[in-house]
Parts: sequence; C-alpha cells; structure tokens
Amino acid sequence: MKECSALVKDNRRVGQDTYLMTLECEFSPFTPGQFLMLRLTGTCEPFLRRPLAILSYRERAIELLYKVRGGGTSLLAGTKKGEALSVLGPLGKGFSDPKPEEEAVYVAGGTGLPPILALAEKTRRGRLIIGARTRDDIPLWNRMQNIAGVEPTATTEDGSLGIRGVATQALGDLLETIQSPCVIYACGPTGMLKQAARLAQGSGARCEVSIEEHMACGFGVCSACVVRTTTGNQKVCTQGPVFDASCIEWGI
Amino acid sequence: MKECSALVKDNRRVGQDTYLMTLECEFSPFTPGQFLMLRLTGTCEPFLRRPLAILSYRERAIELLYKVRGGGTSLLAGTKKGEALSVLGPLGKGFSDPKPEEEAVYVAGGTGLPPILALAEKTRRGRLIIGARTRDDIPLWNRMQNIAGVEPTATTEDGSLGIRGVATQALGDLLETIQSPCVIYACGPTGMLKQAARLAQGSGARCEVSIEEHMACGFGVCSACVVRTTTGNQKVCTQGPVFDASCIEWGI
Amino acid sequence: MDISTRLAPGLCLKNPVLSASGTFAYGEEFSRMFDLSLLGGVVTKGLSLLPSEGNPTPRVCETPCGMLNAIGLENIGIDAFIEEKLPFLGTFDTEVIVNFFGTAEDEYAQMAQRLDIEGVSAIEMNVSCPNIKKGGIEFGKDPQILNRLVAKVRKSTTKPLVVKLSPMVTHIGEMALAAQEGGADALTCSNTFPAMAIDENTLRPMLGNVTGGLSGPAIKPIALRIVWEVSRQVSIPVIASGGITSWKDAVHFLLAGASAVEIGSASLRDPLCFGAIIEGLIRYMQDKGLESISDIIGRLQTA
Amino acid sequence: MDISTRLAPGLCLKNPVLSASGTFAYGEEFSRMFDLSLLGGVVTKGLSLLPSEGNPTPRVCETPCGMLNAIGLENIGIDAFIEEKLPFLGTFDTEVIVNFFGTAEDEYAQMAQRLDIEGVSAIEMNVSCPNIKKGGIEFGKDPQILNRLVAKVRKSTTKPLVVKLSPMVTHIGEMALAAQEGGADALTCSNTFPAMAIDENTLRPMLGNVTGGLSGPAIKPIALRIVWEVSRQVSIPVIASGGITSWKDAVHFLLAGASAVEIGSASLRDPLCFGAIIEGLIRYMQDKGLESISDIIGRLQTA
Ligand SMILES: Cc1cc2nc3c(=O)[nH]c(=O)nc-3n(C[C@H](O)[C@H](O)[C@H](O)COP(=O)(O)OP(=O)(O)OC[C@H]3O[C@@H](n4cnc5c(N)ncnc54)[C@H](O)[C@@H]3O)c2cc1C
Ligand SMILES: Cc1cc2nc3c(=O)[nH]c(=O)nc-3n(C[C@H](O)[C@H](O)[C@H](O)COP(=O)(O)OP(=O)(O)OC[C@H]3O[C@@H](n4cnc5c(N)ncnc54)[C@H](O)[C@@H]3O)c2cc1C
Ligand SMILES: Cc1cc2nc3c(=O)[nH]c(=O)nc-3n(C[C@H](O)[C@H](O)[C@H](O)COP(=O)(O)O)c2cc1C
Ligand SMILES: Cc1cc2nc3c(=O)[nH]c(=O)nc-3n(C[C@H](O)[C@H](O)[C@H](O)COP(=O)(O)O)c2cc1C
Ligand code: FES
Ligand code: FES
Repeated sequence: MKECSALVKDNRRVGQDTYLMTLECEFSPFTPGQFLMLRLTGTCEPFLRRPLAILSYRERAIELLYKVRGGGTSLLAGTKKGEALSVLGPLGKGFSDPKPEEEAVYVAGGTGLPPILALAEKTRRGRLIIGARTRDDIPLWNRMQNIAGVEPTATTEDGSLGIRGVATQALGDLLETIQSPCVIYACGPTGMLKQAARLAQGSGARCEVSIEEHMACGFGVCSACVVRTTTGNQKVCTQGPVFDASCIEWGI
Repeated sequence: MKECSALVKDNRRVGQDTYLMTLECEFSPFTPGQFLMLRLTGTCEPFLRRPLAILSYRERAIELLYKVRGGGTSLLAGTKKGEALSVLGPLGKGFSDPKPEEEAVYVAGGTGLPPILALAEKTRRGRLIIGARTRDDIPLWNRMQNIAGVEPTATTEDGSLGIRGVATQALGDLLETIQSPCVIYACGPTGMLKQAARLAQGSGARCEVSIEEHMACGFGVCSACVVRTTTGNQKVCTQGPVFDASCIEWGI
Repeated sequence: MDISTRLAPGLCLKNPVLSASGTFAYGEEFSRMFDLSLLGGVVTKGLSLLPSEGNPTPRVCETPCGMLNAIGLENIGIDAFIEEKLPFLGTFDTEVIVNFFGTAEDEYAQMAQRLDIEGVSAIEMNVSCPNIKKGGIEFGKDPQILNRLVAKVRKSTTKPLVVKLSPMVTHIGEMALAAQEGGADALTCSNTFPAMAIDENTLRPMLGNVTGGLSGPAIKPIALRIVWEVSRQVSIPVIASGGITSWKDAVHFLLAGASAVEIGSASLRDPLCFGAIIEGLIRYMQDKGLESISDIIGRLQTA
Repeated sequence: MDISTRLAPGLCLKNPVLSASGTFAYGEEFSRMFDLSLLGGVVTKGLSLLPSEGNPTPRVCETPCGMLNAIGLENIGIDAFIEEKLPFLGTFDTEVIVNFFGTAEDEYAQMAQRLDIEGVSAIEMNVSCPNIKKGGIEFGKDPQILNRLVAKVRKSTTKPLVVKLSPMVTHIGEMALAAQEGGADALTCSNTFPAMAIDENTLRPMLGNVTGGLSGPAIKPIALRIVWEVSRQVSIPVIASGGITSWKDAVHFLLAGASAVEIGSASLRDPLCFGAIIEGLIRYMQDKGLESISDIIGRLQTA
C-alpha cells in the first residue's frame, strides 16, 4: 500500500450514472477484490477518501468503474482529463483464485461489478452473472462478453437484457446444473450476498463475498468499517473486503 | 445589482502574483470604483464571496485584475477557461466624474489599480501615478501608457521602473506644479490613502478614496465592512467603497 | 399541499423559511433582489435600546465551510427601527420577527414593551449577551438567570416570544426547559459558536475582537443534534438555525423536530437561496407524497 | 533549532506533533507507511478494562469540512494491548501516550494502575464517557465529578497524567481548573462535538448510533478558541486537538497557547500529513528566525 498522485486520463459515462475512469500513476500489482481510497486534491471537500474497487492496473493505468451515489462520487464524475487525484492502495484482501478442480461462478449486482470483472479477467474461466434493474444499469456488457473462457449471463428485472429476474435466481438455476466442486464469488447489495451465501451453503459450494461498509481511513486505523463475523467484529478494509461467506453473521 | 452565472473566458498571469481574468456574462453598466462579489460554484469552499473591483465591462465581457493573497484568490487563479463563477454586482458607489474645470490625478498602489484604471479609461484625461515595490509588481503598464489623454507615471521603490520612490511622493511633487482646481482619486494601501488625503487637504484639492475592508455579503446586510467616518460608521460595500477623503476618520 | 407552520398562538408562517438575525439587516437590501413576501418571515438584525457602533474591524473571516463574525451587535437602535424600518417591512405579506438584546433584565423588558406594537409579529430574544449586573455572565449560560429573564420579558409583552439559545452549554435541554417555563412560545436553536482564527504571519487574531461566532455549514451537524435533543424535551415549537444552505438541510432540521428554519450565513454567499430552499422543500414533499409540513416535522426514524 | 516541547516532569516530546486517539489504532498500520520515530508521540486508541465491540454501523459519515464518528470506543482491551501492542510501540524512538476510559471511577483508577508500567510514557484520560453510577452524566460535564475522578486516578499512577476534556460545556475554564486541581499534568483540548446527520431519503440518521462526534477542519475555530481560553487559565501544558490538518493549523494552536498538537481526522484522509506538518513547522521557524518552539507557544498578539 502507498499513497500516490494520479492523473485523470479518461473519465467517461458508460451507463446510467456510471463512469469508467482511467488514472495514470505508478501503482502496484493488485489482487481482484482489492480497492483503493481516492481523494480529490486542492480542496477539503469531500473530507474523507472514497473506497473504489480496482478494475484493472496495467502499464501505469488504473481503471475504476463507479456509480454516482452522493456528493463524493458526483464531484468525481465532474473531474476532467489532466486533473490530479490522490490514490491510496492497493488496500484490503482480494479474492482467492479458484482451485484447479473448482468450477468458478461470478455474481455481481449494483456497484459490485468492478471486483468481479477484475477477477474474471484474471482467471479467464467460469461463468459470470450480472444482475441489474434494466439494461442501462449494466455497463461494460461488451467487455464481459469478450473475456475468453468466461461465459456471461445478464439478468434484468424488466427483461430488457438477458434473463428476466434477479441474479441470485439465475445463480440458483446454474448451481443445479453444476456437478463438480464449485466456488462462488459475489459482490453487490447485501441482500444479494446473503442469498448467494445461502445458495452456496445449500449446494456445498465455497463462497467468497466482497462486502461494502462505510469507511473513513481504508487502512485499518479507525474501526469504522466493521462487519460481524463468527469470530467477532472484523474490519472490512483490512480483514476484507473479501470474506468467506460462511464466516459472516448476516443478521435477520 | 443582480446575481448571474459567468463563464471564465481567460485567466492569465500579468505580473508578480497578479492575474487578469475575463468573464463572459450579461452584466450591467458600471461606474468605475464599483465592484462585484465573486464565488466559485459547485463547492462550499471558499464559503464567502470575494470582492473585486470591476476593471471593465463591454460586450458581455467583464475584466478583473487581481492579486493572489490567500486561499480564495489562489483558487481563483486556478480556474480555467469554461468554468462557471457566480457574480453579484455591480455593487457600491463608484467615483464621481471630475468636474470640467478640475484637473484629474489618479493614484494607485497594490491591488488598487483596477478601479483607478477603469476611471482613467472612462474619463480619458488627467495624470495617473502607479506605485509599486518593483517593476514586476506593475501589471498592465503598456495599457496605462496607451490611454489617450492620460499621462502615466510609475514609481518603484527600487527604481526598476519610472521614478524611484513612492507614489505619494510623486503625487506631492505633481500637486505643486498644478495651479487649477484639482481632484485626486486614490486606491491602494491605507497608508497611501491617508497620505493622499493629507496632501489633498494641504493643496485644497478634492479627494476621493476607494477603501478596502473585509466583507461577507457585499450588499449591505451584515455590517462587516464598516469604516469610521465623521458621521459615524459607514458600510464600505454600500455607502462606499468610494468616499470623500475628508469624511474618513483615519485614526492614528 | 400545506406548507404553513405554527410557531405560537396567533403566529402561523405561510412557509417554514425565515431569514436569520444579522444577515438580513432590516430587509431593504434583499427586497431589491426578491419579493420579501416569498418568505415565511423576516427576522431583523438584533436591536438594542440605544444605537450601537459594534466592534473594530476586521469583523468577519473565512473558516473551513463557515465564517466567523464579530460584528458586535452594531444596530440602529429601537427608535430608528420603529420609525424608519418597521413601516417598510409592513408592506410585505410576511411575518416580522424582531430580534433584540440587552445587557440587563430591565433593558430586555423595556425593549419587549416598546416592541409590543402593530407590525411586529413576534419578538426573538438573543440571550448570548453578558449580563453586566451579574459580572458578565451570559444570560444564556445559566438556567436560573435565563428563566428569570424570560419570565420578566414575558410579562412585558403580548407578542409571541421566541428565545434564541446559545449552543455552547453543557445541558442545552435544561436551558430550553428554563426558557419554556419562563413563558417562551418558541425557541430558536441556536446561535453561533464562540470561536477564533489566527494569522500566522502577523501573529494576530483575524478578528478585531479576537473571538467571534462560528456559523455556516461547518456547525450544521452540531446544530442539528441540538434541535433534535431540544425538540424532544420541550413542548413548544423549535426554530432551527445553524448552517442551513439547501432544501436538504431544511428537511434534515424539520425531520429532527424543528417547526421552521432560519437561513443566515448562506444568504450572504447566495442571496437568492431562500427561493431555492422553499422550492426544493415543495418538490421533496411532492416526491414523497406528503400533504403537510407536519408530516416531516419530528419524523426522524431512529428505531 | 529546538522543537522539543515539555508536557510534564519527565515527559518531553522531541517535537510537538502527536497522533490523536482513535485515528491511529495502536500504530501498526501507520508504521508500514512511515517510521513512527518521526513523531513527538503516539496516542493510542482509547482502551477499556475489557475488550469492547462498539456501536452498530454505519459508524462514520461525511459532513461539511469534517466527519462524524460513532465508533463507540471499540477496542481490544487493556490486557491485549499490553501483551500484543505495547512491545511493538516500544521499538520506536517516540513517546507512547495511552488513551483510556471507564464507566466508573474505580475502573479509571484500575486502568491507570495497570498502565503504570514500562513502555508507557504517559496516560491520557478520556472523560467524555457517561458515569454509569451517577445516572449517566458524563464525567467531563461536571467540574466536581471530574475533579474527584482525576484526583483518584492521580493517586493510582506515577505516570504523567493527561486529561482530555469534552468541549461541549458551558465553562470550559472551570473544567480545566478542576482537572488541574485534581492533579493533571497536562490537558488535551478537546474531544469531538456531539452532532448528527440525517438522510432525507430514508428519514433515518446517517449513523447507526444516531449521534456521533464531529471532528475535522469544521471544528478548528472552536477548538482554537478553547485552547486559547484554557491555556490562559491553567498553569499546566495544553495539548491541542480539533481540526488540525496543516502546519499552519499547528502554528495557530501553538500561538494560542498549546504546547503540542494531536492530529486525528486529517491523518485518515492523508496518512502522510505528520511529516508535512513537522517540516512546515520547521520551515516556519526558520523563516521567522525562531530558535525554540517556546518562541511560538502562547505568543498570540492581542493588544
Ligand atoms: C471496498 C469498497 C469498494 C467499493 N467499490 C466500488 C466501486 O468499484 N464502484 C462503485 O461505484 N462503488 C464502490 N463502492 C461504494 C462507494 O464507495 C460509495 O458509493 C461511495 O463512497 C459513495 O460516496 P458518495 O460521496 O458519492 O456518497 P455519500 O453522499 O457519501 O453517500 C451516499 C450513499 O453511499 C453510500 N456510501 C457512502 N460512503 C460510503 C463508503 N465509504 N462505503 C460504502 N458506501 C458508502 C451510503 O449508502 C450512502 O448513503 C465501494 C465501497 C467499498 C467499501
Ligand atoms: C471593494 C473591494 C475591491 C477590491 N478589489 C480588488 C481588486 O480589484 N483586485 C484585487 O486583487 N483585490 C481587490 N480587493 C481585495 C480582495 O478582495 C482580497 O485580496 C481578497 O478578498 C483576498 O481573498 P483571499 O481568499 O485570497 O485571502 P484571505 O486568505 O481571505 O486573506 C488574505 C488577506 O487578504 C485580505 N482580505 C481577505 N478578505 C478580504 C476581503 N473580503 N476584503 C478585503 N480584504 C480581504 C486580508 O488582508 C487577508 O489577511 C478588493 C477588496 C475590496 C473590499
Ligand atoms: C454577520 C452575522 C451577524 C449576526 N447577528 C446576529 C444578531 O444580531 N442577533 C442574533 O440573534 N444572531 C445573530 N447572528 C446569528 C445568526 O442569526 C444565526 O443564528 C447564526 O449565524 C447561525 O446560522 P447560519 O449558520 O445560518 O448563519 C449573526 C450571524 C452572522 C453571520
Ligand atoms: C474515528 C475516531 C475515533 C476516535 N476515538 C477516540 C478515542 O477512542 N478516545 C478519544 O479520547 N478520542 C477519540 N477520538 C477523538 C480524536 O482523538 C480527536 O480528539 C478529535 O477527533 C478531534 O481532532 P481531529 O479534528 O484532529 O480529528 C476519535 C476520533 C475519531 C475521528
Ligand atoms: S475504514 Fe478505518 S478501519 Fe476500516
Ligand atoms: S459586507 Fe456585508 S455590510 Fe458590507
């Protein structure tokens, strides 16, 4: 982990409220699921850094995919080519690789796509399910279709792309067709992660989930980002964001 | 007075820490000495608007000349072509015109040049004294030399341009040579204004000074910007910034 | 949709947005920018019995997301106000709330009595002033002193009486109850926070008065907590003040329990913000399908 | 040039820059980013007798130029600290100030006793906690309760004792004197301000705990005024805390009377700010031709 200054090379809309940003900086190799903490420079607003998963890093270029939610991400959407941002990372623990004998299934919803896509682009094998409300909420669909060795499925609630329904429904259906040992990688809304964890437990699959929690530091010093696990509170930023789904206390 | 959104058309360094900014907006005719309150948009920092004298307004273009002093002006120096600023103005009372029989003398120091230059460019007659520490602190010297009917003199403390010395010394020398009724217009550091007022009193000249005071609103509602006058506190933003020098209580 | 809000018997604002004291002078300047009838009410600059010159300059200074002021309560005095300013305010279809202060109980009472006249909708007592008799202790810092003062003022006027609390106290709830028991019809929560700024080059304070009051977005989270705390302890309406700049801020304070909001510093940087805040509030209520402002007030969900 | 600063008999920092409690954990994470020996001292996360799980999430939220936190004093407990963390901190050439809290006087005293061991340079008492026995009144809100608590802790340790005050009180000077008379060697001014934030869409508070503590640049002007006020009333050193992000902020607090500064929230957004602050301070002293940090402390010119 280190702090470095990055230049915005590109920042373009690629979907409903969703932007793909390319930053230029001397970063470090990363594991999919790891994230970075981003800060605008030259202003005290927003005061805190914002966590974003790393989509890719190669040849001094970091790719980030983010959705505009509140003040911080909308300021981010307004940054232009050539502006400098401060990057802290890579942070946290990423996804494990699928074992040779494991069939890999990737499930993403909402802002959960970047780490999942990063993993699929690394392993280049398995099946990827991306769920959204409607087709406009699925950015980078072309890119997902072009990962050699990875078979993508889209689910939309309104049926405007792929299967009508939710991602976990498609996941359940898929799991029934898989006989070999299986590992599920999921990132998205808590409801989706919980359901994925349940399906995994039912089918005996291994399941890793990447969890979102409000963060202040991102490197383990403030205790903002805890999640309840079977062994007590864990910090999402350093002990996660990727956890074995069976260790998470999902609550009711 | 009105509030309007203005686009930065140009923002260039024209001297030591000094910038000339051109804003595009549908503004209103102004009297030299009047000012506007400028605010960056899309950020709550700086929180307060900053007062700047209007250098010129014609054909939807406002010119401002400003020196970087603290946080607000350095953010301003960083704004780029195409950015939007909020402008409130024209504000305050400007300079009176010289009467037909009056010889006009303009004196500027520090950040006092813009309203003085605006006035000289309007009246197109008289003599202009601009004082600074060194030649680099005198922006727009060419422009001053090219106002038909106005004779410019520079004074620098290090003698790098024009007469070595301070502006009020040159003013004193000049006043001794003028026989006709005379009006002095001054803007700059308080010490300079006070000295100009004293010289005016001594020579029987009329004297108008433009006063700087810290402002919050700029339109008369907060009482931040008062100056002591012979008739009690007056608000620099609405009852000034131009005052008859003989009404100001200069203090010790 | 009903966005009117009730502050006292006989005092109902047509909407919950008020100017704050000290950032609106006596209304004339703003009236050149928009029709004051737009507002739920106007709160005037704080008045005293005699005109007052205030503090030495600089009187304001920028801080992170806020500002300091040490105007020192400069004002034209109650006589000039009644003669020169009040009639003008009467030409608008809005409530006129007159802010005032004193340095002794008698002065407060006298002011209240003088303001018990037509054209004044309510009076707002600023208690962040030192009680000269009690050795300079602020009226707003001791519940007993406050209670006595409010009770005395209460007897001197038939107008709705609003007490504007100082935020920088250990137990704001006690102060609020003291004012309520003294006979306040409503409370304004709250005034600025005593604060300061320093110039590292001159080694001097940024304000002529050394210290001043912090206002603006910086203090909003504290002011919001105070409104939430106070509104659950008293039975009278609470008017919010502190860092409100947008309709969202206004909604937050209403949710926390305020019946109306005052806009101070924000209107210095953006004199047209009042209209935007009222419009935003109406749009919010439309989006949420709310019929009345009382469907927002105090509706924060904490369970 | 001498930038060392004295906080108590036997406690002299090599420079006036400290981490703040709760934003530095127990030092391990920061030690991977820079050599902790750079710092005047490290203040640890607040410890309790037993480990504590803290509040429900969300525990933090952004505010204008600041942040709210309601971590709820989650910590690993004193035993784990002494066993697992203290030895590591001992490997650096810096002072180790252990922050702690309790919910009863005895608990504070017990903690102080347990921390009276090698490797601990000083202890910092956080008194912003409710006194369960006294019906939940915070120790830091009543001068008598505070005085008794400090006196009791004083007797339980030979270490320099720092008392960290709560800012949200009517008379901060009284609290400071109460702590000094109880035997504090130094005071930290001050902790976060109780505050809150609301989400207008969900109608819910932004924090799981409803309210939290405001920190960051937003509160700096208030914290600065408190340091100025307190340092002129007590004779013991004052450590500043509240919104310090730059060397200029540090200089302002020193000028106002602080002998050292703690950097909290700023180090969350900029973990390398400590070095920049120390360097900036040294450059400032060079530019001004100052030989010693004591040429800055309390040198604000108000006349
Ligand atoms: C490890 C991690 C990786 C993430 N990766 C991505 C990503 O690749 N792409 C993406 O679009 N988003 C990602 N997020 C979520 C992203 O951080 C939030 O959307 C962003 O911080 C919101 O900031 P804001 O200022 O726009 O919203 P705010 O105005 O601060 O809040 C709007 C809403 O966003 C959520 N939020 C705010 N702050 C945080 C926070 N620190 N952590 C989580 N949620 C928050 C809350 O639900 C809040 O109500 C990730 C979050 C985490 C924890
Ligand atoms: C009517 C009027 C007209 C002005 N016209 C010009 C102009 O045409 N060109 C120009 O360069 N400057 C002009 N100024 C001064 C300019 O407003 C200040 O330099 C500017 O506000 C400083 O802002 P800052 O954020 O950079 O500095 P800050 O960090 O806020 O402060 C730096 C220093 O600037 C001065 N200052 C700060 N705020 C104000 C304020 N509101 N009013 C006056 N001084 C302040 C103080 O001395 C302060 O110590 C004018 C001021 C007034 C009152
Ligand atoms: C310049 C200025 C002058 C003020 N004068 C008064 C006053 O005369 N009486 C009073 O009760 N409050 C006064 N206040 C406090 C405001 O009315 C308001 O309560 C406070 O600023 C917090 O709100 P804000 O953050 O919206 O400004 C003044 C505030 C400012 C900024
Ligand atoms: C996330 C967080 C956790 C904190 N935990 C503690 C704590 O355990 N004990 C304590 O005395 N202060 C705690 N504080 C208060 C800080 O030490 C500091 O006094 C306060 O945040 C103001 O300083 P700042 O503006 O530099 O952050 C905490 C602050 C933050 C932001
Ligand atoms: S965000 Fe600070 S510990 Fe995780
Ligand atoms: S700046 Fe507000 S009255 Fe002049």
